[in-house]
Amino acid sequence: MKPSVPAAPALDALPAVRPDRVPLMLLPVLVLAALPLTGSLSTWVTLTFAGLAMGMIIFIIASGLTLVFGLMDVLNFGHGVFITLGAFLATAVLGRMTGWTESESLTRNLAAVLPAMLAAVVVAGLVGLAFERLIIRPVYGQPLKQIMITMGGMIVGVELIKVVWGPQAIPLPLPAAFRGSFLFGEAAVEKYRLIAVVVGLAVFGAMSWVLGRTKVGLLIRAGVQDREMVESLGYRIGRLFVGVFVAGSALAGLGGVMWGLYQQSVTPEMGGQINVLLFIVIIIGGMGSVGGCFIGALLVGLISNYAGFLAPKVALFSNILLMVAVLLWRPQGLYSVVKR
Amino acid sequence: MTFALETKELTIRFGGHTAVDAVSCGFAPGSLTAIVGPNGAGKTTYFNLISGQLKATAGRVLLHGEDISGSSAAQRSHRGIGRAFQLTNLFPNLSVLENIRLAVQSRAGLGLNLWSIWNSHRELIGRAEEVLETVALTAKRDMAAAALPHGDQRKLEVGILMALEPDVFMFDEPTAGMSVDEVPVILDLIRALKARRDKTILLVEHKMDVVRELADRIIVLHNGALVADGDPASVIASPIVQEAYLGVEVAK
Amino acid sequence: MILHRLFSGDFPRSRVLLVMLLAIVAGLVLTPFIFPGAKALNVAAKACIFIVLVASFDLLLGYTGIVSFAHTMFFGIGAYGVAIALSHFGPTWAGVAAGVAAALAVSLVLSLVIGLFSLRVKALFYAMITLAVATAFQTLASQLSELTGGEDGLTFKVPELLSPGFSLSEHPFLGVSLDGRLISFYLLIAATVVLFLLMLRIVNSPFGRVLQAIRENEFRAEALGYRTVVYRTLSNVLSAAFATLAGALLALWLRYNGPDTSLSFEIMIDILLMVVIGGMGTLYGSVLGATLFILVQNYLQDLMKFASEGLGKVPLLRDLVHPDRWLLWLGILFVLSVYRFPTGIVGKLRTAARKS
Amino acid sequence: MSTPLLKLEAVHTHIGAYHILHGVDLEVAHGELTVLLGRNGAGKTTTLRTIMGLWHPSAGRVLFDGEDLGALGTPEIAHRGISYVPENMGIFAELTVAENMLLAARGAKRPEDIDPKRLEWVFGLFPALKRFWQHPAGLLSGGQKQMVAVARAIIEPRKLLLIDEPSKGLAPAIIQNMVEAFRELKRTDTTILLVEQNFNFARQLGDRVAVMDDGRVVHAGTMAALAGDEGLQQQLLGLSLAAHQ
Repeated sequence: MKPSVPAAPALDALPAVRPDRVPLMLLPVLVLAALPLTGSLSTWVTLTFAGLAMGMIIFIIASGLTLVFGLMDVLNFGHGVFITLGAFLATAVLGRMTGWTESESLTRNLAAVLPAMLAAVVVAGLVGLAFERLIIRPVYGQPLKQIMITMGGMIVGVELIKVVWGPQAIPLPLPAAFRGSFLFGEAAVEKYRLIAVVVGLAVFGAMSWVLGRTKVGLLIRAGVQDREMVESLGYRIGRLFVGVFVAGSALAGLGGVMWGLYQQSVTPEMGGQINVLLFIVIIIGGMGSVGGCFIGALLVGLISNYAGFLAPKVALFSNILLMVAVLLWRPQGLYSVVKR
Repeated sequence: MTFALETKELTIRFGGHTAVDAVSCGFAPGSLTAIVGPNGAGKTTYFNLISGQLKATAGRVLLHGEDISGSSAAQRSHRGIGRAFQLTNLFPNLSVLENIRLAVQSRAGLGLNLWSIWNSHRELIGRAEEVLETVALTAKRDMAAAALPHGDQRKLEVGILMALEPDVFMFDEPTAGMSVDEVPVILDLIRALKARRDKTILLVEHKMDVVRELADRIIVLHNGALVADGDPASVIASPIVQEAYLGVEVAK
Repeated sequence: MILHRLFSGDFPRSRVLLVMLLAIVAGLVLTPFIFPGAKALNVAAKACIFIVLVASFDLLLGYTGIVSFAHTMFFGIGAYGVAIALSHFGPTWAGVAAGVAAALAVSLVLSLVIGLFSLRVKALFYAMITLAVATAFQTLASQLSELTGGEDGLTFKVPELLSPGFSLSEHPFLGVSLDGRLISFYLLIAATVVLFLLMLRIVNSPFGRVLQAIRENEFRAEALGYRTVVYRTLSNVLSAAFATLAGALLALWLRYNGPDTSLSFEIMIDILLMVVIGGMGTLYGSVLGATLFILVQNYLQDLMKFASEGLGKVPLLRDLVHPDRWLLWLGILFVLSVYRFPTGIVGKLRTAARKS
Repeated sequence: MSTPLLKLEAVHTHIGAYHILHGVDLEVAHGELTVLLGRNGAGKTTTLRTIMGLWHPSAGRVLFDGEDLGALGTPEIAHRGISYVPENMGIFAELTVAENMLLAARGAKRPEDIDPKRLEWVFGLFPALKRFWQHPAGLLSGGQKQMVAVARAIIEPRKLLLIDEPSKGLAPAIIQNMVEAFRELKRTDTTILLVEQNFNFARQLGDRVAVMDDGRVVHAGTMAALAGDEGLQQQLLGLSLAAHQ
């Protein structure tokens, strides 16, 4: 009898690698489409920068959340508490250094802000370590319990923040040299927004480097696809996951400092409020995709600002509308993460 | 003759892989057909296409001559296709009786009744108790399904199928993993069912002595395609079966 | 036999639980006579409303295994329905009926849309989507200020029978004046009992049994011939309807509604805590959970104040037992519940009763 | 037989509520290729996963070089010198072939760090790998993926290889390539435990054979004995219908 299996395929019949760049194109398309709508070039520049700055901060906060989900199928509904923690730590550090923050010298300002960021990153990271151990580890693989327990973790976390800093809002003024705007022709771009864009790009760059060029990054990308195989190759995925969780919490802490300075005031509830925004961003990006998260965050930031100028009432719902539109187009989000 | 169940050119592809490849086969009312083939031949996938857990890429499924290709798994269940699963698939924290009772309730079409009290339907419970008796699980009626030993879980799986009273029974390796002394209970049930000659039975089974004893007819699947079909004696004579089971002869 | 029909054959099945439930019912019913004062009456009324709300959430979470964060949205719709109708049409019973009917219709459509759109996806995704939708709805409610009164909310008059000015008799009965508040309170109790028993019936109906089967093994339920999307959506709709009715009761009792009273995310968190601590999938858990929570919320603070003052000199400890930090302790209890006793207080009591 | 490299003693494994292995006894000797045969659901894959620590035995012992692996985690077991090719091959589809290989080379930080001699040897076994070195592994054909999976398991010398059905779904030409590769591998004195359904494939490679059914090993012996005894084959491999002719 003839073999019923087909002959071996020709070895060089391999499809070319074609990365999906369509979602990436959304950004320039959106930015350009907004130009005629806003009416003036200077307004457009201002709004675009505001949107990019907001998007970058959201990205810093959301990247850890989406990565943790991609790696471990754990969605931390309590992620927001690390944002709040970072922001309150900033008030504590900067509040003690008013002499330096009120100085006109950029060096002195930075000497105050950098320790605040460092404190936020370190403490949020450490709390993340405890959070993973106490809250998340016992409920791996049980989505229902995970949702509830991380929510519970957030309640306790927020209450503890209230114990330390009190329940009321605390002002977080920008250091003197960060205030005001640069003028590009007629367009005014707030200095702090420029800083936010730079920090955001730096985080994105660092993250891309770690994920794309280092062995740890390789392990993370492999772990997102097949956890068991990574373990079978001899790597402790549990440790890797803790590392990613801690890094994600630390980034949320950093994002909290940035967000607090952006809002110039912090409240214990801020984390919970941003949570919704974060979920929208990672749903848009495709759960688990860092690149998608980056694009999603910038889209959300830009659209919020354009819509806020063009149709303030619509702006309140622009994120939801964006999410619905993206999901109708790509039900898995911009970049779906393939799992075995 | 109208077949009780018939598949026409039934095909499913996953990516580039054709798991079931244009299988056309009719099953006569009252017959017992064994489906054999090696691991990965597509037997369970073929079952999934018939019972509606998977949607075919191409081809049709006919039940009593009527096209049911577009129906969901739930609708096919209502129309009389009953399926027992290869891997035991129960409601783990519900009691043994409740597992069966839910099947009886589905059969009675009472699922959307919001107003009556479930245990006021004595007839459903009675029927469930009867089924428990036939699969020899009466003594364990109040245990949680997950707490049963493996063999009893297999019996419960078959019991759920009995309770649905389908026209077409599909058994996917009903005796897998059962200890030797438990196997006869299941085989007796299938034997009794066959003796009634009013139900159509499809059986995937690896134990060839079981197949030889029970089947009216054997079909062989290999790499998703139907490669042999006939009464046990002629299929047995076919060299294709040897090949299917031992693998493609490779040059030495 | 009557009891069997009334309780749909689903009894507490634990003597301790039975005693606790009887105590709660007696306590609530007799509140006006044994705990004088407006605060006690308010607390009891709130407990009743939350029993209905939490039970309706349990229908979804405990029985069907769906985590939704949009439950307070339906609660809010009910409250706004009554509030908007009564402020526009004046304090008439027809207004109440119109408000409730409109609210139910809105809830029906919304829950149907959310259900059909997203119940096919994973639990996590559903939780996230409902959270986003609920947030958007909250924003919408405060933006449509001409209709909803915005952040300030709506204060309105209720039909005369229910208003404080109404008096049934000039003579107080057992020292309690028979005014509209008292009538409102007992109507509220009656509504709570009816709605609770109705839900108890639903979860013990053949339909309710299918919901539990879906929670256990959705794939198998579908293979048995139950179209799970239909059941899950129906469960979503029913749960939303009962939450809407609870919202209507809230508005009638408070004669006020605003975003913080019925829509806020804090309430969502509260009912999540109540249902888990009380016991998911038991319905009786909602009675225990809601009552306990409301009592803690309103009275534990006094106790904590006392402790806090006693610890005046110990800084951190003093802050931990500060009266405003009661949620901290319930949060910890919640986290422990999810780990240690996922069936909550009711589950614990029933297990204990079975063993003895 | 000298002390076996791997020895399973009455191993029971539960997956959730399900009791899958009912006391597996198995020995794999140094330097030999042992084939694990048996029908679908007999417990072959579960046996490999239990050795690898992906499931934990509920009773019995898994001895490797005299050490009980029972309580160890999968990464620790891998570090003892065992590599594993699962049934689904465990290819990281979105990573390149080079990155897939790099992950298996524990000491290497970049693909260039992989021992070039060893790499050339592997390329010699599977030339397709060299050609598609920089391509995402997900784009390869099934046979090529299987080559990556096997290559990954041997890119560093290991004491024991566990391989689950490498011939599954492969074209005869590719299977032949696999047979050659395994023969070459045997010359390097690597111990291999191979799960197979394809008896003709297994027959060409196996020194020893164990047949499983219902979660137990029901037959163990040399491949030569089984290959020479058609009656035994039919009895063990579910072909007893053929005996009826």
